[in-house]
Amino acid sequence: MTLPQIFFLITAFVILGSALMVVTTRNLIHAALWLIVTLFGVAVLYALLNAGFLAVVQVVVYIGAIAILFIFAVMLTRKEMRDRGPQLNRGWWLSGVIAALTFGGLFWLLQAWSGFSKTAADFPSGFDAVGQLGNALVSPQAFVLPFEVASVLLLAALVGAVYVAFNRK
Amino acid sequence: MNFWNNPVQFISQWLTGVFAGWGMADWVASLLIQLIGVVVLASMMMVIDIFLVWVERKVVARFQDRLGPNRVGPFGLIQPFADIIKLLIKEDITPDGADRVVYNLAPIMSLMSVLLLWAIVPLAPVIFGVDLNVGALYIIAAGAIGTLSIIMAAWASNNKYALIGAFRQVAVLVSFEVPMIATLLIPTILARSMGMNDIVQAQDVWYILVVPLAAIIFMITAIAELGRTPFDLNEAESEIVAGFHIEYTGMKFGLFYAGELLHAFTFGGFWAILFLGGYRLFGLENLGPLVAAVILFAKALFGYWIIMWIKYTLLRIRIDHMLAFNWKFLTPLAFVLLMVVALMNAILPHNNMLVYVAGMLLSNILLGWIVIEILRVHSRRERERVEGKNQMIEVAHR
Amino acid sequence: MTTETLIWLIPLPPILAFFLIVLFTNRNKALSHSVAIGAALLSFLGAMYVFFFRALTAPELGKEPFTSAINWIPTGDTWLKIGVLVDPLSAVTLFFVAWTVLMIFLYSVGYHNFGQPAGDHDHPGLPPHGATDEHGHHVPSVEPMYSRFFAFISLFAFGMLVLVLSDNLLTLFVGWEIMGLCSYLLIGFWYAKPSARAAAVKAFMTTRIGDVFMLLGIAFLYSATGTLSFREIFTENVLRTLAIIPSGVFGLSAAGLIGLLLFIGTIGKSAQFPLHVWLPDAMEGPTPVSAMIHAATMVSAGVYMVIRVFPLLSLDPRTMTFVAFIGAFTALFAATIAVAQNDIKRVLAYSTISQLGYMIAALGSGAYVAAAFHLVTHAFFKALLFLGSGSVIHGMEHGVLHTGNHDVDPQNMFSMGGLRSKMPITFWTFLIGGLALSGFPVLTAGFWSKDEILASTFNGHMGVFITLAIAAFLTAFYTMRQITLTFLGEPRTKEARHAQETPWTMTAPLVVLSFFAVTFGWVGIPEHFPVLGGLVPNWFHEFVGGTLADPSTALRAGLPEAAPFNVIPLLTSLAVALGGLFFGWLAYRNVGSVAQDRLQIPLLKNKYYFDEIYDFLFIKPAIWFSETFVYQWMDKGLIDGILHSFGKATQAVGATVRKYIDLWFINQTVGDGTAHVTQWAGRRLRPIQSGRIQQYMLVSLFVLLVAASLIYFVALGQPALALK
Amino acid sequence: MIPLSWYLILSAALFSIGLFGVLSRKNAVAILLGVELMLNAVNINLVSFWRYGDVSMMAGQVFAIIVFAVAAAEVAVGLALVISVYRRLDTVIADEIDMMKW
Repeated sequence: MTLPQIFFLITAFVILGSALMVVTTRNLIHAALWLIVTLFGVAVLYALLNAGFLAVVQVVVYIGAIAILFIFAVMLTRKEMRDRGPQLNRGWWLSGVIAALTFGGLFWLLQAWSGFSKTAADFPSGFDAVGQLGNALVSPQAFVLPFEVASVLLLAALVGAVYVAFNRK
Repeated sequence: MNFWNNPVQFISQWLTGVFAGWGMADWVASLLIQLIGVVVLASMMMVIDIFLVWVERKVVARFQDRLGPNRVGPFGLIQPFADIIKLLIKEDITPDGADRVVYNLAPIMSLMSVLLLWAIVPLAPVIFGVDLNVGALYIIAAGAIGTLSIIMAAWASNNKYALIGAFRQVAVLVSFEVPMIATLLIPTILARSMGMNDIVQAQDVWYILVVPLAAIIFMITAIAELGRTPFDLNEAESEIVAGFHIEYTGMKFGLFYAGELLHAFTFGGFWAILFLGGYRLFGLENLGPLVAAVILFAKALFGYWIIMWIKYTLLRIRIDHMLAFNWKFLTPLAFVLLMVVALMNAILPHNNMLVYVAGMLLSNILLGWIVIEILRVHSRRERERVEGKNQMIEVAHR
Repeated sequence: MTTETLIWLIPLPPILAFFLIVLFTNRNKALSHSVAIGAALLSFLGAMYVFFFRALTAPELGKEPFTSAINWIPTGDTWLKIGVLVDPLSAVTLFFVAWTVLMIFLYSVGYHNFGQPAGDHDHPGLPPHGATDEHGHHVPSVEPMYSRFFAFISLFAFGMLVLVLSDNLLTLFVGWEIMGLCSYLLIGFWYAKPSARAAAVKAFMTTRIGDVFMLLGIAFLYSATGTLSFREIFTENVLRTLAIIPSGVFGLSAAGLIGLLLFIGTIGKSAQFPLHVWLPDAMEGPTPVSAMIHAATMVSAGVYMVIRVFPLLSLDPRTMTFVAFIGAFTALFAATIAVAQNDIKRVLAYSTISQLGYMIAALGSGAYVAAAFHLVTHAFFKALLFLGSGSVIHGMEHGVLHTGNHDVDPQNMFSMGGLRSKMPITFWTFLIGGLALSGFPVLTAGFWSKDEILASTFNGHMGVFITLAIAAFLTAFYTMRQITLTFLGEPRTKEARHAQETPWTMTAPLVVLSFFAVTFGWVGIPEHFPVLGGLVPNWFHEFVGGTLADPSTALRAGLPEAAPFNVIPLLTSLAVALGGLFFGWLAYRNVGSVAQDRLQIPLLKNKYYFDEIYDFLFIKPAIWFSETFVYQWMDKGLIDGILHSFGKATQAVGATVRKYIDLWFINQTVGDGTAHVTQWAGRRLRPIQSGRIQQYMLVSLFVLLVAASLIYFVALGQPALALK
Repeated sequence: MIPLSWYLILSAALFSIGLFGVLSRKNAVAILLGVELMLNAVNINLVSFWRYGDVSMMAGQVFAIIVFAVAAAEVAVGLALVISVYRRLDTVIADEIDMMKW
């Protein structure tokens, strides 16, 4: 039981717990806040995986933008501050079953895979992951096209969102 | 390895020795030392924060042609402590209908988001929390948490004014983050790294001389991020009583207040690091890490002073003007500047420093001039349009 | 720079100016006219240099003219060459073209009121109506389309220079057509005036008629000789062969037919008898345009062309006779009309026609040198007269603006009178021009050229001689009438009383041109002339006469040596000139109004009803043909009828197909049947679609799981293979 | 060290939880929250495969970033839709938004 493992377990616990709160809590604002906790945990995981850049981007994009958007949406789409009544469908148990089945199936598939419990070669020292990532994103041999497509997609989404939510009055 | 050359290293080795003497597993020891470091840094910042209260009050007094605190202690130096005591002994109210947990969490997060920033500040070549290789982004990330704290506070205190203030603040933050990121990328391009320490090391010539426009834009966005005048709509007293912290009293409010002050100081510091050469001052930093730290603090205070200067000189801007200013002016300008700098950086020779700096500076000045010209033409057209309208109105009235 | 290069460069500045103005400077009036005039000045300088320092100093220019040619269009194995040619003829033409063009450019600046405020309610396409300046005075307003005008005349100048300098019929024709276009554009310059539009179209159409024949002539010439270059055509054997080949039309020889066709082009261009109708109407254009078209360039282009192809023309006596007849007739006929016109510019227009008739007649009777001489002198004094009349009109418009009574036509001579004192410069220059036109003895250039024509027609072509003499008398008469009505006597209207002198940009050209109108005659004094003869050598005759000094002399009918001196033509010309002038003054010295003018004969006033005749002969039938015959009968009746019958047949077929196949089988059985089935199925399946997204997801996921597991276990067999 | 399996199981669990949220939540916004969870699960997988595979191959991180972009776009559009639906139908309960049925 080494230090990283302890870290991992704590983070994993936080992630799963907060995720459960996200899907179960009645108060939607709380759900959004729990989501933030989850996202933060995921960021920590990235840090554990030596993907510092992704960790920071996770915080910037998810917490800084998406989560706040959620809170806004929740605030804008409610008649009173409190949420009364159950927040789950009548058939929630069925979906629970389905989710459980999915998890089971995934687990079963994974454990059947040979590389399931491999461990990482330790991180090469002086390996500039960020620089590599940057090159990969903009070098024509690598991923410049998907990157550009993603940016176009973002633009389209931006325009579309403005158009859809625009209040014609 | 003596104390004066590398205090942090020195102390940490000494502590490692001590803990080892206590028979501690060394990973525990290292963890402990890390924690100690964090605590020390954070508490140091808070202590500085206390004095910032005094600084702020003195400076604003000078700006407003007053004396400022001068009763308690020499030059009123003890005044902040008196303030703190006052805040501590005030009643700590939590309104009903407030969301208790979130309500109490918000101020802490607000101060936390500021303290987080100091993790990547290089006080000296060898004194820094962590030399993060994505420091520039980290600044934005911490800012995001600040935003979050404001929303939490506003929502939790279940108050319309607070909510409005939060909405405004969030609108401002989310929109002004864009040009801020763009300007953060400019020193990154010049220094070929996002790490704060590298950026400082790369500044043989202060970047404010290389890319003055970027410095200006960063300062503006920083002020917007701080929510200070002229961008202080989140707590515009005359409109929404105190904005998001309307319901807070006592030390919770104190935390917000301290957070704001420290935030300003911190951004002064980042401004200094990104554009004023951080802890570097004509080789003085080589005298020793502590000197370097002092230099950095001096520069940070200078930036802080500029922020205060603007705050106590200008008036508040209307929200729509502000957003228009950001989206229609600042953001395009920032992106154009980013492109220009990248282009010049590719074109100019790196071996000849003089030519490089001169080229950059000229391109900046040229760009600024063009922008001002465009603004002039545009504003003239606007004026004519408005006048024309007024004339028509007059005609209609006749 | 060799002379040839310079010659190549001469036409260039105006076209450059045209494009510059059209593309760039058209917003800025001052810049535009600076560009145009600068270009004109450049061409002028080039032309003068070539004329004085090259053409005059060259020995035997007639034999070795400056010429240079380049390949243009590959025609099979040979090339169609284009090039420049400066022989004595083109040299003198170049001389007067350069002068007049420059003067006219300069004049236009003043004429279009440069520097005056923009009009109160002017708009493009209409003549400026005048503006109100800050003192509330009515002042002339600047032309709205100022730059456009300069662009057009630049293009015009380019066309003329190309025509003059070209060494072959093709480029000559190109310049010719460019000028045709420009005259259309410039006559219709004030396109918002219906009359101007009509005049432009008329001019264009009429000249086109001539041009078509001319093109035919060129084509014939090319097919007959395989070249269009003058130097190559006017060689002995080529001409001889042309003279021999029968053309198969009217029993004319090829040369005769070609000459005839080309000459018809000239008839159109220089407004000879049947096709003269466009020229008077062309007066709708701004005055500089009139001067440009009717004096300096376009009409002279026709004559110039005839002189160019003179060797060809002179090969067939019948053609020559035809030419002579047309010329002489036109001269007389136009002169008679001119007598009865009241519009100052129309008078000049008709006099132009008759003067051109003079030249054509001279050519017809073989005296091409005399024709060239008259061409040059006439260019000068006619340009002078037109510009002078423009100046008069301008002065009158001043008066009109002053009184504000816009019913007064500032071009009507009967509303003028007594302008002598009001506009002295204009008066004196106009007087000089008028005297030159009427061939006032000895002093004026017109006298010498006209005298030479008369002299050269006197022996051999008596009929022509007499006709021309009468025409000369009439010329002098209506000129004096014009001068008297315009300048002498007392002002007939308040406007005339308030007329005033025009700016220097307009008067300076007048002065310059009047100088030439006087002096240019002295270069062509025949040596046997009493007293004056031999004081100055008959330079013009030798110089231009040298043009055709090539071996094929033997072939030509009209020989270029000066006509033997004879006293009768001299006396005649003296008599007609002085007599005409005297009677003109006598008849009109105190005519107060149109009523008292005894020469307002309807027949003459209506120009022998030519427009009406053409209307009846050509236009009406053309309209009938297109409207009634082609449109009503052929198009609607015949063609549409056929088409409609097709349509009906198709409809019938379609109807049957629809009824028996489409409706019954496809629609009812197949179409509706499937639809019913689908509907039935849909009604059964409808409840599945609850519209609740999460239900859909549930179901689809469930199916996915089941399907996946099925695939995994059944299709892939043992799981071990799955992810290995 | 941490074996890859831990990450995979964690992401699988997170995915399932998100799925549960998506399927069972009433509120449309909450459904979107679930979607975010699922996306994060996917990202964890991508990054961990990058880390545990050949580090010099950046595909994992790049795809993670693209997933970020997609997530941002999806949230923007999704929330815009929710808001406009709320404007028109005055509800954000997914089951009540069933105009698309027969």
